[in-house]
Amino acid sequence: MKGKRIPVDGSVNDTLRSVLALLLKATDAVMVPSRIPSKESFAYLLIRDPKLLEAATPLAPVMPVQGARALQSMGRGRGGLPGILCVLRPCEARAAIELFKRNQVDLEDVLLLTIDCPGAFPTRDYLGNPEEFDRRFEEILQGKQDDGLRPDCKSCVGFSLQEVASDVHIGLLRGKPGEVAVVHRSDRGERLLADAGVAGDDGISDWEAGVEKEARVRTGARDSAFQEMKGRAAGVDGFEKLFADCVNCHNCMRVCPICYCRQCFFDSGDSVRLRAEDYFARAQHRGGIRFPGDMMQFHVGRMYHMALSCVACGACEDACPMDVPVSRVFAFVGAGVQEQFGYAPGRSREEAMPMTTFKEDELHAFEDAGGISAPGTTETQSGKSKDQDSEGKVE
Amino acid sequence: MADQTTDVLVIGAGLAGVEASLVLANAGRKVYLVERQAYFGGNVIKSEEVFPNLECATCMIAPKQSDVIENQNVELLTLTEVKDVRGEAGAFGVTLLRRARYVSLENCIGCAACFEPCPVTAANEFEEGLSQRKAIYVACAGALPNAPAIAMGECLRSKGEECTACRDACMFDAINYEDKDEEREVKVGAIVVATGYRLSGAGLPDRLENVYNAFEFERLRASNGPTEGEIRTRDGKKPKSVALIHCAGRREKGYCSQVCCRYLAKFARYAFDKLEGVEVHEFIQEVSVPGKDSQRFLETALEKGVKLVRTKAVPGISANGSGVRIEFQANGKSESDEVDMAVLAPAIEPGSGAAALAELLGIETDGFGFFRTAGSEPATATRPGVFIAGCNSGPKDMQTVVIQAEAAAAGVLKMNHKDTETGPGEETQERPAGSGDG
Amino acid sequence: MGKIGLYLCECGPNIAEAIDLDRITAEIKKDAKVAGIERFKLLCSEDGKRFVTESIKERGYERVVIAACSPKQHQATFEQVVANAGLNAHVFQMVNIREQCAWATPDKEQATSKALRFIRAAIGRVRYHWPLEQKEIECSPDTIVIGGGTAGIEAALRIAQKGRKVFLLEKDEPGGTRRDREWMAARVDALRNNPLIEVYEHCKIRELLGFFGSFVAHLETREGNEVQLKAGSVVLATGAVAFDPTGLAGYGYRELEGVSTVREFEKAASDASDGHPKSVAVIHCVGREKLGYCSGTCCVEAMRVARRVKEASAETEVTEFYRDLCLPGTEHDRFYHETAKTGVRFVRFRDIDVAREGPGLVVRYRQEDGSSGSVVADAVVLSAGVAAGPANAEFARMFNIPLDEHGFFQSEHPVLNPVGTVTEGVFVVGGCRGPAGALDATAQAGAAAGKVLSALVPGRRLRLETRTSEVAEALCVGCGICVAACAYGAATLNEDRHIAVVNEVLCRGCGNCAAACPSGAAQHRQFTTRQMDQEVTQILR
Amino acid sequence: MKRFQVPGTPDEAVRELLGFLMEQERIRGAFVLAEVNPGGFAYTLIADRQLLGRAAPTVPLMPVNGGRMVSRLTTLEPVPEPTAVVLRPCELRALFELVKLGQARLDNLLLISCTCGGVVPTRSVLGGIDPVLEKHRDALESGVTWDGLRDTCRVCAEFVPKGADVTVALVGKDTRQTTDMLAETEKGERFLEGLSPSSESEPDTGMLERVGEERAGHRPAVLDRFSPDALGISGLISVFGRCINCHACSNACPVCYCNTCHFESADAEQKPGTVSDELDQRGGLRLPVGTIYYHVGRMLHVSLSCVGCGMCSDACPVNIPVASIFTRLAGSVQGMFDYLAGRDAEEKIPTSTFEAEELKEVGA
Repeated sequence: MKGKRIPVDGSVNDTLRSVLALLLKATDAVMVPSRIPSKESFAYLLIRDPKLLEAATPLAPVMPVQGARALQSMGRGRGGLPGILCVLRPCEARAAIELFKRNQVDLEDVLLLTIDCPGAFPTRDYLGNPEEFDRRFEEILQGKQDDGLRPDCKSCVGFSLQEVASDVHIGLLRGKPGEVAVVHRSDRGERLLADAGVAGDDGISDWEAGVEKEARVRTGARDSAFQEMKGRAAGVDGFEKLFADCVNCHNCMRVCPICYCRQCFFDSGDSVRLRAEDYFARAQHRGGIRFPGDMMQFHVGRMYHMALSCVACGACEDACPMDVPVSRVFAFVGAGVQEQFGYAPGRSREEAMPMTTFKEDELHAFEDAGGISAPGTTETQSGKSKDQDSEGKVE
Repeated sequence: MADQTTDVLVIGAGLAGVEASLVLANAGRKVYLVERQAYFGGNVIKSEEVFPNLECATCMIAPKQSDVIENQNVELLTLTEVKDVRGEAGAFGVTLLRRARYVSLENCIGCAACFEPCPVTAANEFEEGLSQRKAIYVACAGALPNAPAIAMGECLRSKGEECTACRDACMFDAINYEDKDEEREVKVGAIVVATGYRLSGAGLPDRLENVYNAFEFERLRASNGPTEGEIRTRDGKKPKSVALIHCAGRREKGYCSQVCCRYLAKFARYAFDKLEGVEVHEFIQEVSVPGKDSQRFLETALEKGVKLVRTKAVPGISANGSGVRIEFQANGKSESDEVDMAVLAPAIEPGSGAAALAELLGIETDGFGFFRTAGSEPATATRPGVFIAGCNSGPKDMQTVVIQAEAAAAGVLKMNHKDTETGPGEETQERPAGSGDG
Repeated sequence: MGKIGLYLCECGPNIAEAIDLDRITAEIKKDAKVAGIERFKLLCSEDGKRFVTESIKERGYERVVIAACSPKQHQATFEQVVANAGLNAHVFQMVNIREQCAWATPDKEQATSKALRFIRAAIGRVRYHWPLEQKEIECSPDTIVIGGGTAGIEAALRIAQKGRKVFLLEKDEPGGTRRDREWMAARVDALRNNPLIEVYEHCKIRELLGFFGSFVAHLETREGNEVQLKAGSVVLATGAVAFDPTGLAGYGYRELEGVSTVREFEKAASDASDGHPKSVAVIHCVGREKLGYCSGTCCVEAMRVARRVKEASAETEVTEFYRDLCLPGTEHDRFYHETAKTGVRFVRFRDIDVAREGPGLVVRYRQEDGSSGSVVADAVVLSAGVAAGPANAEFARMFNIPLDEHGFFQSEHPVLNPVGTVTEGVFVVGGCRGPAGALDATAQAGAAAGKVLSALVPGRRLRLETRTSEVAEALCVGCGICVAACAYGAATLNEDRHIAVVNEVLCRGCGNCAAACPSGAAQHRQFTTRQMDQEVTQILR
Repeated sequence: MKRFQVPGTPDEAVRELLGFLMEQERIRGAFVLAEVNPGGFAYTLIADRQLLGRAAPTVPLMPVNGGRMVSRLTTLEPVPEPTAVVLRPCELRALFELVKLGQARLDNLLLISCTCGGVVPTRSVLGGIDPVLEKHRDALESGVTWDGLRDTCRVCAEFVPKGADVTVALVGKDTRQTTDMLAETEKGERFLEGLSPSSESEPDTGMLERVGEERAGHRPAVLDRFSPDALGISGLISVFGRCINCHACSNACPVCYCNTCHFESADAEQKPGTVSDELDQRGGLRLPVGTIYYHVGRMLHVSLSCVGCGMCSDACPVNIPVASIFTRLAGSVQGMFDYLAGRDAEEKIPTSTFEAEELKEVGA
């Protein structure tokens, strides 16, 4: 792979800001995370006036809003936007592409720029002490490990350009003083870099090797995270224990980029506005019922609706008031289901969602083997022989 | 021209008759659907699975049968035959003979309480004699209309005994021994002849212990059949080897019956599905599998392990203890094979009584006894106002039967419009056989 | 939510003896959810039906539950009975306590409790049944036929009649490749001077909009101006193409001089008046492996070529090479024996190879028993099968019809509806739905005519399926998953309002969209979430 | 007004009351906060007497506004059989507001409330509930408002319920041995008949006044910094600077009862064209679009019915003090119409009535 190497002068964000300034000349506007006036958090800014770029922090220590949701809030449907470059983390770009496939975001006039993602801190922790986490984030950018990152970020395998159909990607080469590698990934991306004078074909195999090494480390982390989650979430009672603290506020659905329904079915009249007589009948039948009563149905139902497109961005866990490990469960199930259909959310704009296609043999492996193998375990489902061990079954 | 009518008589309520009646009824025409058996559905409902999707035959045709029963425009007349036809296109006078059923179709709900007490048993023709039935009987489970008939010839009452076993068992007083045959006059504008086919005896050896013709093998495999779908020889054993004999009777009849290659491939799959580790030997001279689905259907059967033997002529068959011996010429040498069971694919010929019906209707038949179509019109008989559909005009697969039935209905619907410029089946020039693709 | 009347049918002995109807009556009375419980010996009998209609009117029931036999048996009967009592036919729910309880569960106690749960489920469900309106639309009786080959012409001639026009669209000239044959010329004349048929030659169809009963075709005529045609049904007769043996190993087509297809050979033969070839080889089943099917017509065509050569010059040596002889028609065996009698030699082959040998060609073959041989020939004629027309894919997109693995149009059901397609009102006839001889094409044209003449009767309005799906505009966010789930093209995206819309004419009420919609915006009118939730809740209580 | 002294702590007393009512067949169901799994509390509808042992009505937690849940139970029809509901004063007020808005039915309900010592933010029990219970019980008895409570609870002026059939005295009473229960209505008296010896004596309300004054003291710090002049437009924008437009606050709010909130409907959706117009005018635009528009719009919709229960702050993932802002606003708006949300189920909501002189101050 070829790309332009740019040495880092000042902080990594300074260099990225200068690259964005060049790119802004070749496009109409840039959407990039920026520090809010009160300095205590971050929000996405859509910038046309270059002066506003000063507040831009392409690599922010925290992800309060999922980038795909910010993009969606600019309005669905076509026309009106001359051309926007979106600076997104890889998981945000994947979510944007999944929304594009669901007609919720128009990528016709939008270019996706992804950056090697160092991970993010839990929003609530950051808000508690912004200065301290800013400092720790700078150290992370220098290559230091930090255990305070969000669980999903620590086991994130798609932190670079693996399986994401972005138009431009910026790789980070750590070390003193460190470098930044700007790579085009689509013809529109190539044209943009050329117009902005940022194109180049320096060799960046060292960066690629670094990404591969880090990916192997992260895969190990993810496999053990999934293994642990498989144990905790096993069976109905395991699942119930995991969601014991849930107060059913549906925040996780509110912040999830893939939950695009205008009104979630589990908030709709059909699911909630039932006759008192039926509520009473259920209470008499089981001795007593919770209010709101659909905790299990909501989480499993939401999982059923969106797991195939789950990009494991961790937004749901970040918004949960009761610290329920929502995103670790959803990422675990999502990976398993995606592996079953050989589908990777955000990998390509043309790859149709499994729900909308029918391939005759797509579930044979599942039917024959009588169950799903633990996702993340390296050997794929089809590789399994007939006499698969019982561990392969999730009750 | 005063007493013109647009009503239609359809003779034969098999797949062709049912399809033609529904298309005509849907167009608003009154249809008299006449069937000489006590049940309707013709030969189709004999088979368990049907080419090409291997759907269950009864489940496939059941919706059409219930459409016929519920359709206000169709009057289904079972146990009825055409006695006489007079007049011409637009104004035919037809005499129908309805034979007594002895069971009221209104009261009977098909609860089958009357079967068990009946003392008389006889071979069940529908099951090709493979199982027994009572004097009061339905052809098979699920046969429609859902009411039995009494074969009065076999009933003790016709031999002077005062037996009322079935009537006593009936809770709905549906059984009436005084029911009589009765003639009935109807006026119709057009006639569709859909009398179907039967398997010819030409070129077949005389009855042998474990040699079955196609219908018998279908009934063995039928889940509502005598063995509830299990393939067993007559002495109840599971055959370890089955021979499928193609073109039995083709030389004698002088034509290829076109569908046997496909249904024998289906039989091979029946054998592999129902008999663990069975050996299937298929004796062929020519393989005729026209149409886009047929070859793949045959290849799937071959993949299951059929041993294909190309012989010079139809092999000779003889009993070999409880099994069957097969002698044949292949690659210039004469050889022989022993199997537990043999299945023959006899030639297809017009249904019984076709010649008499042709005379009655004044329509021509071709050299093989099939009704002849006029010129290259697909479904028009040689007499104006008379149309034909199904295998009574030549062997064809079920898809072509339905197509011809719908074309026959089109012929009727176009015919009766007085002021059409283009008249009914105006003679199209004779077109040489096989004149290229469509 | 209306007074509910429950009817229990004894069905003679069938239900009364197997199920304790007294216990059921007592338990349901305790629930106190129904206004009345009526019991009758045989509800489907004439006086049974009269009893139901009268008692509904008398007691003023607004919802009806009938516990009897299978809906497959008497749903239509009881819908009529409920309608006769002045209620909308859809405020009634049938419960199968005969086949599913009385006949399936031998133990009376268990059968009774199962029947009780079924009846409670139906009562719970029927509270949410709303009257559904039986809609009808005006429909145009006219027909658009696309394709002027045998199938298209025959379909047009059979459909056109007073009160019913036919528009025949052909990209070149009607008659196709057999325009010169006089039987085809006669049919083209009949087509041209039929006042009810408008023929559009050299035209291209741009788009087809609308649905069964009111299609609109946008086409561009030869002169380039845009024409819109309105019709109730469409017959696709775009034909097929001869298989092109170019590049097929072992036949040397277009590589070796003297190797030609049947059509090329016949054209050359009719032009060249001098001299006759000394030896001709005709090869059957060309391209059958690649196509994956036997086209059913090329054997007879090959024999016709051989006979013509023999008749032209008796001493010419004619050899026909075949894998299998496909002679489906009743008179084809006789045609084969006569051809053999004229001296044509028939050789079965497994492998074959055509090569240059001096001035002429040699055909080397190996037979099934392994023996091999060769024949010298001045001309080699390839009788190839038929392949799907390349234009099928474009039409499939435009008409929303699936193609099969060979590229032919797929009929809605191979046996029950062979010329119909999943898009109601669009029919496929002739070569475009599969290899078909002229007789088959004519029969299929007749079949399409039968379906059109019976479905679109001039002046008769089209009754629509009542149990269809609908999309709640307030909830829909236009993600389009239901459009992908719909097999009948009934669900489409309204671009400017960015929501999905269900076309009630095309909708067959299969409920796929309701199942696929995550937010519940799409609902099937007779299987709403609320109805099914009630049914499941009551059954599991 | 009858006063019953029921032995045991308030939790035990309420369980005793509910068991007594069920046993006497006066109620067939009880809607009460209960321990659904170890350390996990949720509102439940209990029909089986054995499960009443799990009831924990006085645990200082409000995972969801109980009034909103009773409304969800009775939206389509009243409860089929007599049911006791145990709600805090602000939840009872929320229920009364929802009755006026056609979202709840009171028939067949026995309304049991309490003098409320406030609740803690739901997440503060994540580290274990016992230390919280400990601190809360001491504060209750000494009538002190401890800082672990929700902000809105620390400044709550309506901690004495209005319109309840039975009130359990929690605030300012030594409740280790016996708990005071006041049957405030004739219905209350009828239901509690025979529970325990009753007397006509007035409960001592001295403690309640002291608690009232102490809470009023916290108002300037908690509420008044959000008054219009203290905050101003730029202040309003910056306090919502962190908002991620997830609408969790409207989802948790008991008086946000719309099926599809206007701010999530198609009408409120941005059209791409408007975004590029914004860029033309201002060169930049914060995303997601429309957070302030949503908050101000919601203020417009709910300020008259807001009961200050604090659920919205609890639900906010970025710790914005939404409840304090809305309570401060509700206080001044309801004051304008001298109306108190949910004080009385029959009192009309000002927006649904018109009195000629009602907006004199603003008009003048």
